[in-house]
Amino acid sequence: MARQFSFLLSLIAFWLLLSGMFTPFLIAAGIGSAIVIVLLSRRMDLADHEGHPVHLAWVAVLSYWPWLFKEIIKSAWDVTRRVLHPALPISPVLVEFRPTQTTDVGLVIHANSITLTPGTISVEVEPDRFLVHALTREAGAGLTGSEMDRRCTALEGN
Amino acid sequence: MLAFATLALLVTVALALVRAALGPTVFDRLQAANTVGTCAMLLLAVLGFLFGRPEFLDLALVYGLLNAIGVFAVLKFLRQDDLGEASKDAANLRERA
Amino acid sequence: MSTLVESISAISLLLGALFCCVGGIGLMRMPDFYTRMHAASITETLGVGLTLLGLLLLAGWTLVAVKLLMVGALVFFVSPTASHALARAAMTCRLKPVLADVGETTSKP
Amino acid sequence: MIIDILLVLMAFTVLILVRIRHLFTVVVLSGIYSFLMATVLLALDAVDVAMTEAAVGAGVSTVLLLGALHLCKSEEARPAHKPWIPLVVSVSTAALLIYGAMGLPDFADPDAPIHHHVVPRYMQNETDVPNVVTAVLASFRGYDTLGETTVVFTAGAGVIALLRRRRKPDLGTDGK
Repeated sequence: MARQFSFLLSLIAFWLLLSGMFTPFLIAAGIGSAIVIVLLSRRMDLADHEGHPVHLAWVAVLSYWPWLFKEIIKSAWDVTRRVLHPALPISPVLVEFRPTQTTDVGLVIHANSITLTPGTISVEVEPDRFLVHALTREAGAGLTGSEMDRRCTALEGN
Repeated sequence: MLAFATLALLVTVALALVRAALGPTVFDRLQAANTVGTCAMLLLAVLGFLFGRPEFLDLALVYGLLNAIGVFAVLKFLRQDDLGEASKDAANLRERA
Repeated sequence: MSTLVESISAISLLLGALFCCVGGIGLMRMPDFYTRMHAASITETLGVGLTLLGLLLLAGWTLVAVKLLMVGALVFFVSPTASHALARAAMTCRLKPVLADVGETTSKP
Repeated sequence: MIIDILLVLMAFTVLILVRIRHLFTVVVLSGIYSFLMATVLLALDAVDVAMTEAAVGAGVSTVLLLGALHLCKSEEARPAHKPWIPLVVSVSTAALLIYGAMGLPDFADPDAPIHHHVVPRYMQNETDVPNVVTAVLASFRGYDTLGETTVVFTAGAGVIALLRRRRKPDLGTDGK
């Protein structure tokens, strides 16, 4: 119930931010839409712990994201150099490894981080097996037991 | 600078369109369509600033959402149904599952 | 102050546009579907990120900036999911990736 | 300038669409066409129309066409006859439209007749709706839009009903 209430509040905030108009009619319309959406998502059983993960949001924003941004910039620069290099020095590999996360949210964060980093794409994601396509052999070799893996596991341990 | 960004985005859209025209497999074309969607979204945001009307950003949000929904709809179709050369394999997979 | 912010935003827009182009060029140059996805992900991360950062600096502290952040967050969350779904669908349909390993292992002793 | 480039890209997309016979690809590429069309509409300052084009063209019609594709072959058949009659019809229609468009006033011409009759009243904006185009669509022409929406909704419901009826026997044979 608290979860649904926070969902409702964030929807209303979303409406107000998007519209930027604060006449009574529009605010009432926004609140009405938000209530309808909360009721619908309740019927569709969407507002579970995954759809609205309040419990790890702040940790993620404060410690994980800056690190992830740094990684994305580093590897994007690497891939850019390879794309623009006349000889196209790539060595694509498929890497299979075992992630250390236990919860679904942790696995999803790890898989999405892998995909978000240019040069690696998670192809198959199962609880005990990740299949990752990497653009270079070095990028593929750095995946097993990586810092990203460790950080994702640390993220889910609450 | 905004004009330059617009031009670069249009070039990217053109490149992705060429890939969509050439693309040997369906997935190449899908990837090209996805890239066009992303670029169109950025193009909207940049155009909004270029014309001095940043309200266009609402539309950029809609584009982003629709792009994702389009890709997911197409992929759901791919997983369930006929797709040219790969159809037999998909059918085999379904039988085994 | 404002000229500093403006020049940073100009540089950021320039770099973002260039990275978008790099993604497009990679989409043309790469040999197979999976490697092309890596090129496209440059457009979706650095291209989008830097362009939105440039616009964000132009917008200043307004509602527009919040909307730009929302667009950024949307791309940040949705694009890896779409890429993963695409790669997985390609793998399910048995689209074989071009791998470097085959040639290398034969050359190694 | 931007509009010109976008129109060239759209023409290129249409050429690709005509050349390709794999229908699934055609559906995907027509989504690209809709995105480009919406960007053109936006460059012409028609924000609401652009939003509708993006939502209907790239979103809903992709889903509906995929549903239709579920029921038929994935390759477009070669036409049985040479397409001379349709070609003549479409070329003459296009010529007629271009001839008609040449008689229109220039884009954003302040002296055009359309800007003298209803536009001043619309611009006064006596409704509560902030966006002018939305005010025209949803308030001044509210009943018109309601009728259109009803037609579209009925058509959508009909299409979904048609697509659903064929799918059930399929599921049955899968289960056997």
